[in-house]
Amino acid sequence: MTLAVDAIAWHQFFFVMFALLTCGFAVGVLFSGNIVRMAFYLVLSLASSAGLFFLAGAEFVGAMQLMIYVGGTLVLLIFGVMLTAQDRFISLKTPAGEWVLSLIIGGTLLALLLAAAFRYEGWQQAELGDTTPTSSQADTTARLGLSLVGVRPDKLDDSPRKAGMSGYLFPFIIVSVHLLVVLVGAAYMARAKKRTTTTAR
Amino acid sequence: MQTTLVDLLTSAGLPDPLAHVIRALVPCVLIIHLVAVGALVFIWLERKVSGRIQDRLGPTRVGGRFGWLQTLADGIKLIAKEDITPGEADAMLFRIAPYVSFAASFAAWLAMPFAVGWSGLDMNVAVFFVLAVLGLEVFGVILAGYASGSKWSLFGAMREAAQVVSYEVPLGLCVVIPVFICGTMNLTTIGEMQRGFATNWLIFHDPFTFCVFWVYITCGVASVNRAPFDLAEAESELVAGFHTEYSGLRWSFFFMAEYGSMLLVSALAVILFLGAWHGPIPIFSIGLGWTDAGGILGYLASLAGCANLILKSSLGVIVMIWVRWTLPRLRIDQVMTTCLKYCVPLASFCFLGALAWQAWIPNVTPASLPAPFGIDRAAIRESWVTRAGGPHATVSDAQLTPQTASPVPTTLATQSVPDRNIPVAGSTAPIGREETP
Amino acid sequence: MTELNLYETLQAKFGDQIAGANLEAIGDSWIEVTAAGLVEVCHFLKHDPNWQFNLLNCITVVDYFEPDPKKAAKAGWEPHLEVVYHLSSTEQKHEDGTRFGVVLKVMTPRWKDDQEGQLPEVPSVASVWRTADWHERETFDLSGVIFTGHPDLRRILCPEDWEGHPLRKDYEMPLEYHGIRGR
Amino acid sequence: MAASVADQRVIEFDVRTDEMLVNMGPQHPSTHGVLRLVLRTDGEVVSEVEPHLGYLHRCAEKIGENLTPRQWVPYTDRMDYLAGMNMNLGWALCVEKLLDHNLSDKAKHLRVIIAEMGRIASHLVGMGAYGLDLGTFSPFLYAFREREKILDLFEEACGARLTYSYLTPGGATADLPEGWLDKCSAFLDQFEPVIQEYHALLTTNSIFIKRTANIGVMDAEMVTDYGCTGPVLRGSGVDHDLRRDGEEIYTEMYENYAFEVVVQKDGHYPRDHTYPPVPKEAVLGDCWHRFYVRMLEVVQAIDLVRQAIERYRSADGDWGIPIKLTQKLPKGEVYLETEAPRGQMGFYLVSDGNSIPRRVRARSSCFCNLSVTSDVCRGALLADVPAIVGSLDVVMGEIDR
Repeated sequence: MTLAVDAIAWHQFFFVMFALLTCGFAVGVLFSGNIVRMAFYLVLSLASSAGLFFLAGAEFVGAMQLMIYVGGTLVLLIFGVMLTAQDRFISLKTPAGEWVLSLIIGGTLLALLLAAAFRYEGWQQAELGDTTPTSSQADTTARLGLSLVGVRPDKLDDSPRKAGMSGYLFPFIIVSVHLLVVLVGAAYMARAKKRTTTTAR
Repeated sequence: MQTTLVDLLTSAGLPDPLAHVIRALVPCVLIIHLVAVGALVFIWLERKVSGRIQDRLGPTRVGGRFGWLQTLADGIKLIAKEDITPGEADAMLFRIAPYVSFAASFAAWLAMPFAVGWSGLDMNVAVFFVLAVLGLEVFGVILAGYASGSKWSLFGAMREAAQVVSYEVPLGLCVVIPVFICGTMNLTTIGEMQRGFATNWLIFHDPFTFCVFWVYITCGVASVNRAPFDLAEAESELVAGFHTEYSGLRWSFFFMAEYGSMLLVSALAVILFLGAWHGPIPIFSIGLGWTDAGGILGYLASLAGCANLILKSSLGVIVMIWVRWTLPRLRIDQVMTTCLKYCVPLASFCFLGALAWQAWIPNVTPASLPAPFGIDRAAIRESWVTRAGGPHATVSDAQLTPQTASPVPTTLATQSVPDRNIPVAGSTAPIGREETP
Repeated sequence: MTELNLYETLQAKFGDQIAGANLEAIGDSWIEVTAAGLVEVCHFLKHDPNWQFNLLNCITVVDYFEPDPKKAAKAGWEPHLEVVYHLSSTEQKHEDGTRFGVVLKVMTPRWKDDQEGQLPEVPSVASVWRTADWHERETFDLSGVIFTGHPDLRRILCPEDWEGHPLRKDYEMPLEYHGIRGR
Repeated sequence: MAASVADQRVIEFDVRTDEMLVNMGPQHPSTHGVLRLVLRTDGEVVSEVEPHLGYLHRCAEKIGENLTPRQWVPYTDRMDYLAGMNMNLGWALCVEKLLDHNLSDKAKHLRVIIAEMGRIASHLVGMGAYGLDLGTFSPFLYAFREREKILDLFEEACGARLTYSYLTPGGATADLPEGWLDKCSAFLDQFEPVIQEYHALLTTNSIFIKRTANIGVMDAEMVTDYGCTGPVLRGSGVDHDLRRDGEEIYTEMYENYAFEVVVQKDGHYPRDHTYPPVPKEAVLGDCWHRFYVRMLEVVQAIDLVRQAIERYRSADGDWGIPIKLTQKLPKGEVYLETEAPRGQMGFYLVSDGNSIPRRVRARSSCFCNLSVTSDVCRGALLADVPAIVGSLDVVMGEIDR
């Protein structure tokens, strides 16, 4: 007694589910009025995109997305929202004129992306067959770690002298120093200005 | 070729998708049981231990001699209680918050191994995944505090968020040390590396890991909001912090999330530092030699390992309960200073120390004992550099990944863990993706 | 160091501000001070090196009033209020080490220039002892004496919108208060 | 897509943190009673504290103007309901001073035993409740375990566990039953080592020291200026204890008893017992010192009770027959203060010749002790406010009368 459809393509099923969730909540961010709900929809949208990464077998990037985006940036975002919202549920109304403008810009951008996507032949005939999940045991982390440290594991068979050199160490360092400067700047601007404490009586 | 659970089911005539669903459900149900029953047991245990500490008995009457059904009775009461949503609350967020908190604390269990192969998903980045998901739990608390609409819960939520976010830094630092000592983030490998006598445990590996174990315990207790760091529900100041407005089942979800993550933090401590599923004396692996014999004996050895791990993490939870009922609470700024002025510097100092120790005094553990996998740590480290450096890698990729000693597919053997071929030591397998059968 | 030479020093220093004393009474003897000179006397008693009354123990108002006229006739005093200040010192003690305290009294009429409802006024000593702040608020609240110069004179024990001053002899319990039946 | 917030100017560049009026409602009913603190805070730092009183106001003084002194005794032990015996003692001595009624030695020693046992019980509650305010629950239960034993002893003596009305003007309502003294000294012997446990639990606990040392510091001048008395006064180094420098009629009860006032004089406390040393962070006059003075007073009370028990056994005379219910009071007024556990409890009795007094006034020690909070808590952190108010050890029954 086998069901009519013999095998549900699990890979496709979860892919579509996560994709729908991500886009759905992203649109939710646009349309919801309450600022805290916006932040929460953003959390769910990014979390489901992390799900996409896990589905694709890239666990390291998925965990990275969870930790840095959802666990870090959005916690700060929600902190910011809670600290500055004057009356708790500040609701932002976007006037009609700006809806039209945004639709136009968004529409053109979408069209551009779609056109570019479908010109790439690799996707033209995505055959349904390949449903076996990529093995999650490929040691994604070792190679990533090495390339971050400056050794290029995928360029090992180059000429011996240059074998595996010119990793991503330099850009990685530049980005982290840049982030440090930004953080110090933000902390400096947000420092509590000395307010004269109001003497009670 | 191992017969996986799915083949078992399909051969029994189940349609293929249903078999997959059941195979996916088995680990989830087991983990839910662990967290739910764990919470049930630990709530009862907390009342008993705190009773003993305060020179009284704790629950004695409900359901038998030691009142062990007390928590079940509380659970039923909580389910029967009315779930009130306060008037000023933002209804949707108010309802979602406890589930976010519980989901985060439960999802982290997915990557926790209980014995070799006995884990929801034997991920290569298990430690990183657990830390990432642990960070999500703070969302449930922030949303709860914010959506309850009352000034007090907002205070509780702000304090809690500040504390948990700031304690993730030292927690991350402490967890990195066992990771780079074992050379991998895969919890099963880390567990297997501590096979053998207790001296092989990572806590005794070098003085820095010993000191970092205690820093980890402090940060773990703080990031789970227990004991001297439980600012969020400081009764004397903020009534009950973020979950003041909750009642009934929603409140019990927060409670379960707390006990779930409490057990999680202590289980992580056990796996990383206290020889995960290995007893102090290796009866099964060396004494009886069951772990490597397949079949029922291997299964029993894994069962004993699982019991070992659960026992050790319960001891960790008991210590947390014991600390909670003896120490007064710290002020919020004292909590922050302990984190930034004591935990972070100490953790980073131990990090450097362990790094130096690892570089100059490798392989201190007695060589006589069979190192895990027949490869000792030094070999693993060289493989990193040599393999990356040139083609003549001695140790192939596949060997790096943990071998499942017991070939028999245990119920928990996950399909997603591919059937690793066990290459003869020393044979060089081609680099890149190993061939799946 | 006894009440006697304290009374003499006060009279010498303040003359007519001290309106009399009763040093042989059963129980405690007291010194009567006029309302006008109260603050200086208190300031002197607190800051003078050989008296140093730095503890104001308590401020009380005793209401001398007899509701039914028969007893009022033979009571021997006509209706008035007495504001009583008990002072003591942590430094100065009697020779045998026992507590050296002094009682100051200020006599005021029951109502300000005898109109019913006008509360009598006494200068506030909150500037001398900060504990007087709450004591005077309580006395105002329960016995109805206005302390002029008090930083924040409002009721402390009874609710803000309570009428009447309960410890007055002619006080009538209100019939109801916010719907709660009084009598 | 610029979202237009109501009015751009509202959110200035410097994010203005507006102050919140936060209402720290009634603390644990069992410990502080119905005390309401209105705090003005901007998050963590408290800029203004305003205690609101009167929730437990029963106007005992108005009732006192219609009852004879002996009938008013039950009202006194409902003022500081954690130390009922000491309240009764204060009122009894006040009436006896007016009547000039002197007691036999036996009655005086009985009163010392009962008063000091009441002090131990009251300080135990103070210690346990202070642990609760700082977040630890166990010391509260340890304290109440010992206090229950004292309440059992009191129940044997006068039949009540909280509102005793035992020490009445003229003596006491009944003599101590047979074997009571042996039970009492047995209790003291087993209680003394337990105090070391409390020191380990709280006094020398590093987190307790972090939460209390150098917090809510009050110098001697401020303490006397606000009229604070008792452990709060002695915690700031003022050497003043009414058992030694009180009224004549009160200090003769403690005549030739060997006891030293518990106050830190030039750096250290009277040291004839093994006490934990003062931590270096603790400043004289902070919460830690007030707590420490209470703990040392418990030990001092144990010594006093032991001496009183021997004297009571060898003393002669009756245990003090109470005065007649409608005893005629002479015309005159009297004010007497006694050293209650929480401070100096004063009673002022004005009588004009008949058996019902003209005015009865109870001066509450906690009333003045609490009045200091708005000055001490200005600028403190939110979590310090319960630590400071807890160290003042106030009981609302006595404040509101």
